[in-house]
Amino acid sequence: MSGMMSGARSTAPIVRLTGIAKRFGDCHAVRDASLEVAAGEIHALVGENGAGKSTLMRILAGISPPDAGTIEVGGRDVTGWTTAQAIDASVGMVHQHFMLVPTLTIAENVILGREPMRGLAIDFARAEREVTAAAEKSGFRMNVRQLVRELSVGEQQRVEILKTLVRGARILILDEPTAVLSPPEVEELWRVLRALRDEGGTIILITHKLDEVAEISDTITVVREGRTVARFPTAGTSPASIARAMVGRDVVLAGDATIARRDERVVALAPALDVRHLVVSGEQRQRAVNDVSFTIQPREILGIAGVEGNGQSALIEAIAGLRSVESGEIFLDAADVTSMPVSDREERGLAHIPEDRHRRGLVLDYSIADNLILGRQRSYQRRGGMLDRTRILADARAAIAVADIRPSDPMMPARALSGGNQQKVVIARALARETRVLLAAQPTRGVDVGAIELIHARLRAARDSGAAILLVSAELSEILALSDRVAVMYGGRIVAIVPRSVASEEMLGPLMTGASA
Amino acid sequence: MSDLDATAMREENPSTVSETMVIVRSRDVRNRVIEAVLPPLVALLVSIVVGDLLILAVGQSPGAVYRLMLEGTWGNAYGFGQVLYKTTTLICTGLAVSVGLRAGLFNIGAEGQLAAGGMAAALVGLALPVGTTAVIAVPLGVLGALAAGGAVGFVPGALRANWGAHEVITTIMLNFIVLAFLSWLVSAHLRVPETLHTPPIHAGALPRLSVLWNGFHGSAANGSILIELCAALILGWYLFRTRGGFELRAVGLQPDAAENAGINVGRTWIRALTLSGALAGLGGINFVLGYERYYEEGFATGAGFLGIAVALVGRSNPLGVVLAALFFATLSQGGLAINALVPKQMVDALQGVVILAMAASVPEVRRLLAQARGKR
Amino acid sequence: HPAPAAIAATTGGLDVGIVFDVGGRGDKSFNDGAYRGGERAEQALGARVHFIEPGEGSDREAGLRLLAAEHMQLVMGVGFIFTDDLTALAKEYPDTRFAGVDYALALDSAGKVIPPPPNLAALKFREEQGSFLVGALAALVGKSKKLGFVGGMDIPLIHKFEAGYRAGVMYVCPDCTVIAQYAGVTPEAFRNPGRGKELALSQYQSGVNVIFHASGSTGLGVFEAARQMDRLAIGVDADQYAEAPGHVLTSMVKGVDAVVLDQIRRARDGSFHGGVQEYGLAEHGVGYIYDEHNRALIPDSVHARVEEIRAGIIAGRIVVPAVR
Amino acid sequence: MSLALAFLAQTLRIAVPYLFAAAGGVLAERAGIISLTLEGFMLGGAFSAMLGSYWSGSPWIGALCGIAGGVALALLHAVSTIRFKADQVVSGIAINLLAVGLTRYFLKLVFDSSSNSLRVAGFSAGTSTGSLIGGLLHNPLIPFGLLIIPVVAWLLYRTPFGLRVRAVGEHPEAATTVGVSVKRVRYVAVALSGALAALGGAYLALDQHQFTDGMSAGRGFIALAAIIFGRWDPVRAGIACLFFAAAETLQIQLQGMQAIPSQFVQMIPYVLTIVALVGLVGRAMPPAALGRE
Ligand SMILES: Nc1ncnc2c1ncn2[C@@H]1O[C@H](COP(=O)(O)OP(=O)(O)OP(=O)(O)O)[C@@H](O)[C@H]1O
Ligand SMILES: Nc1ncnc2c1ncn2[C@@H]1O[C@H](COP(=O)(O)OP(=O)(O)OP(=O)(O)O)[C@@H](O)[C@H]1O
Ligand SMILES: [Mg+2]
Ligand SMILES: [Mg+2]
Repeated sequence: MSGMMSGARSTAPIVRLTGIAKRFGDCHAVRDASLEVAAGEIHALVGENGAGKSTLMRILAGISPPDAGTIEVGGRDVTGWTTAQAIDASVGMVHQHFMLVPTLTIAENVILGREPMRGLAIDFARAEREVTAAAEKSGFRMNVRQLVRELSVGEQQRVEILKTLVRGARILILDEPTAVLSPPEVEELWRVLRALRDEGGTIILITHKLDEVAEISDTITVVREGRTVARFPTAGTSPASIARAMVGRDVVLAGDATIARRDERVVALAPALDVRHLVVSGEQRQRAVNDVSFTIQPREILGIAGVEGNGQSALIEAIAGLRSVESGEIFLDAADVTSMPVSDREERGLAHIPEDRHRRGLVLDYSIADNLILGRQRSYQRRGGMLDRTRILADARAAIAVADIRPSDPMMPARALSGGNQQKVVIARALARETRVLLAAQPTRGVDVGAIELIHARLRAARDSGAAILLVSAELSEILALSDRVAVMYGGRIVAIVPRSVASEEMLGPLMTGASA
Repeated sequence: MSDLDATAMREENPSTVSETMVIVRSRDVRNRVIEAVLPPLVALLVSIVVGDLLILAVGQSPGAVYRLMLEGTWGNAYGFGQVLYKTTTLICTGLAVSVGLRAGLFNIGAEGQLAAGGMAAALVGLALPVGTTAVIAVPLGVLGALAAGGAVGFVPGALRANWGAHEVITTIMLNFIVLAFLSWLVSAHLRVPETLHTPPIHAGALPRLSVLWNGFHGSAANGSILIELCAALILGWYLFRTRGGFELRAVGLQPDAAENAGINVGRTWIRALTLSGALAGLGGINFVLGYERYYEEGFATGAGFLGIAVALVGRSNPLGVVLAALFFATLSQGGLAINALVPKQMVDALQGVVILAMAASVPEVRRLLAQARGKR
Repeated sequence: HPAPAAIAATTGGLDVGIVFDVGGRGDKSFNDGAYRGGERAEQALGARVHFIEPGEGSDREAGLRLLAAEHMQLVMGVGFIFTDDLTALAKEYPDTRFAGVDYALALDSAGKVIPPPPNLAALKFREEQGSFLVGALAALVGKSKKLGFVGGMDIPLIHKFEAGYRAGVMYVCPDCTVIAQYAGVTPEAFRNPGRGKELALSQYQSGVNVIFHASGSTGLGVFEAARQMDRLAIGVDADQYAEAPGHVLTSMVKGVDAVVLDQIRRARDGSFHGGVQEYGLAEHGVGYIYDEHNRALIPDSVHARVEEIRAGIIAGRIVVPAVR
Repeated sequence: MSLALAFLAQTLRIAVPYLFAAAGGVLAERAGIISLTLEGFMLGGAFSAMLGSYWSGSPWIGALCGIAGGVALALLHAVSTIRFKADQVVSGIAINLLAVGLTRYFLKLVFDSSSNSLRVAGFSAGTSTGSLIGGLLHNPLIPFGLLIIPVVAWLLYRTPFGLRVRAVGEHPEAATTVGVSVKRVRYVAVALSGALAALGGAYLALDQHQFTDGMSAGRGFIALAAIIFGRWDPVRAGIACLFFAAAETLQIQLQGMQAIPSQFVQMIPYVLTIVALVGLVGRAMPPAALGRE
């Protein structure tokens, strides 16, 4: 298999994984993966959802032991080491899902596991001093006494990186670090990573964003179905060719502006969704949504760009009926739904793709079929309260076929699906009945390119068949690819609404970080 | 502590496996059977070993003790009747706790609800004219028991839905309150001098099972077991076949997702705890309409707590609850049978051992099966 | 027929079955009294006594039934809680002798006592009479106008103790007050010594010098409080002097052991008869302890006065109320 | 002693077992293990403390044995939930039943009694004058009980172990990734909860100089209520314990007056709890990983 790998570099690799395999029950997460990373490089690891990237890196970081294969770091065989040993050997990992304790402060999170002591107690003064110093050294500004749950996602990520740096990480693994960042934050991250590399650090980066791969990395390794199938230097490759190596076929990339866009029409229809002076209180901040007004026409997608934590979630939840409104009104097809329960809004054609599919989107222990009818169970009710199981299964089979949900067994519990397929279930359900207004929050988060393609196509189709869509996404490229108009949300307010034709990354980026238009 | 509840029950089989038309591979069937059968066997084995130790500690022969236990429970009609009688109450409290767990709520108040149900059945019986036929009196008593238990269950439901007051605390507190209130009712209004019970009911009540078969003669087993079995069937149907059950389980498994789907979570909690209370209350007819024909203070003691064990061992599944109730009733009656050789307190300890072994072996067996599956 | 589960078959001799109340053996109270009575019968009369400790409600009947089916010469239930079970079984087994300690008499609609079946001896103690005596004693010794009472579960049976005690206090000291408190309203109230101790401590601290308890194991906490505060307490059912030597003024004893022995003897002699049998002061069924242990606590004059009252009750000159 | 002082002293005495159990329970719950077991730990602690004192004649050795008994039950719970991944609620119920059964069984075996042990050496040996300080120092476990809350708060908020407990109960994966052994932290936390709750039980037994069947009488559940009431913070939970104890004292004091039926007086602490829960506390947020692996 090493034949697949391109010739070794002149310098000895600082990380060498050979023939790694890892199984979870029936699932061969990693079958036969080998990886060589040179010291002082930024090495990108790419592959479809479920290819085994995260698992492979978790093995390298000592979080779980491999079933087979060897791990060498700095020429030393460290197969089967523990997290603590990995940390001691300067291997640090920033996880796809942040490994931060939200109820602890920044300082507490950073020192967890190696607390400075004074007598029997923790020396908090010293801890705070040291963490602050380390943060400043990396160019992060933060109040280390702040609770992590009060931080924005970007800030949380900085804490994650800080955690590894304070532990002296020289080999830093980042698992999809940019999925939740705004463009300026991404730039900031690249700055930190490059600085680290320039000091001799080694970085392994997992990402689904191929333009990023092209921008930042030195070397690329492609993972497919648990195997490392290709490795090549970044210079001279294109996102399209990387995508081909990942999926094994050509893919239409969302970032490409080549997508056929429909005409910019002057629409004079009555708005399907009309939000007026909406104020919603948040958990921490007093006003998560502060005097927000906008309308969306049928057959229109309004994309809301913005860094996470600026009120998008509260806005969507308020419109969906999951959060109470302080003041202002919400009209659905001219009917005031401001204080209607969720079910009545759904009756009127409101559908919701929630941002957190595990918590809000799915009942993980229900089957795919049951998840597909969740919310519409009334329409499957026969006399006497019985559910019509035959019809539920038949409809589920149809929906599974249309949405390309894999595996296609409708009785499979949703828990057993990969994240991408879970998202397909959520979207299939949202679009299953006639939709007047669709709220789509982060519809492709953490989903691979193939699935993104499919999800985008479905959203466009829904729009074209008459739905008004409110799209919230942290991916600016996604907003730009789908929206007819783009709004930017910052600090609970909508700071700008512009037609797609005038919107660009350069224009929106500063707005997202609070710079006035 | 909201996870007392949510995690308490994970649905193992996605709804209505029976209706799936999926081609189930025979290996899966075998594994499912192993998963269902092995843990109880392990639990039995462990409890037998612990039981042996306890028996040997008093210098008796385990074989003799176990034989005696079997003879006193399943070995003769009377003992079996007693087992059935105890099963009946446990089915109800077990079902009650199960409904709560399915909705993600932990009802520790089954004892108070059971007592309230019994009192209501007695009050209905006392209010009816002497000699009212059972055909009228029993349904009315059943309704009374359901209503009273449901009312007691409603309170923590409403407190949780409207004020976020955690049901574990409120149900524990309500137990004390309800029992005190019932004690006041008896002592201030209904007491028969020098006793702890109300006057006997002279309206019709449930026949003892000895009417059907003489062998049960003298045992407390009575017609209410049929009512409770019906309740279990109806509950199973409700939970797994109806829209209401679909919503209730969704709320229990993932309240946020249920809310997102337009299900009113608070109302579902209220519905679930009211139903839970009603089921526990229904258990009151076993003692009041079926056995002694009066309400007696303390008749419910311990049944609520054991109901939790029954629900958990029965995996919150109505059929499982019936079997678990039968098992715990057998243990309890067995304690009486072996009293001459070994202190009956032994079975109290064994109940704990069984539950512990069961709780530990279920995930362990599942893990080992998954491991074995991977090896292939 | 009920199965012969736990009892070996018997041939000839005197076989007696006794089913205990919930507290069971070792309650240092009337279950132990019944046990002692049974033991004495084994020694003195050569009886074979089978004891059963039931668990929950339906076990009581089951236990009695087990014994009845074994053709015991006498089946006894210890505690008022057995009343209905005994009545039913006595009718079902007319050839078996039954006895119920603390048997509760039922009244018909006209308020008249319904007599128990002829093969059932309803053994009743006049606890209020004994309580009256210890109440008088407490008031005479107490050096305080406040007297205390700690009950277990708040139920009529315990009210009987309270009523007699209260009347006894008032008889010798009309301007005294009795603070009566109960540990709870569930059967747990009979085995919560922690609660008993706190109740007693608060009574002692409010100026009470003597507390009479009728609360099962809960009363053990009362004795602890008496030790701690160096005050006096009065035991119940059995002589509880040993629980807190020097602090137990006396005990209101019920002669459960004597009565059990007596019934077993009658069963052997053939002089057993059903019906209500009351054991008051006159029958030595109840009484109070006055012996070498507590003599120092009770002045002779007080002892004489109490004996005088006792004679008055036996003679009917003093009528003791049984309800509050 | 003045009425107010008597009230205070009684409240503190009644609070001691609650404080021990709640202090232990907070540790276990913050580490993610549900403390439905406190009742069983208390009962087991009471019994083994009595047994230790009975055999050794020393209440101090009794208290140590009490701790050992509580830790033994706690380790059983820990092994079943952590090693075998048993459902924590199921295992907790089982531990409680086991504690009831084993104490009854051995009570019968050792003392041939279904109700009580013999009298053993305990702490409140002599007589006390009844002054507040005297009354509270009378039994050394009382000052211990009052001190345990600050100690646990210090442990939880100031020491590495406490930091790890808080992390493990909130986000175990995060703790794992920085090399903290979730299992080890949880084992220790549960064992500590067993030790502390058992001390609460030991207080009951050694204060009474004997063991009585079921003598914990639901106090473990009240302690759990206090933990939830105190939103999983040791100091607030301690205050909640005092609140419950005060309500119970009030109930005892009011009962002497006989104005209302005693049943209604008995309800007071429980009604107050519900009222306070509805009115004051609002929605409680448990540790995020409570009850989960
Ligand atoms: N209980 C389970 N039973 C079977 N498989 C499971 C179970 N839990 C997780 N899995 C496996 O884990 C995967 C889901 O994990 P995860 O959400 O991380 O997927 P992913 O591959 O990372 O996809 P995405 O990036 O879209 O989230 C599924 O592919 C599924 O096979
Ligand atoms: N804890 C687990 N239990 C069961 N299966 C798992 C587990 N973790 C990972 N897997 C399985 O391993 C496969 C690889 O998962 P992994 O998270 O490594 O994929 P990935 O390449 O990181 O995907 P993504 O790009 O979606 O993050 C998944 O499809 C999943 O089925
Ligand atoms: Mg991944
Ligand atoms: Mg993923």
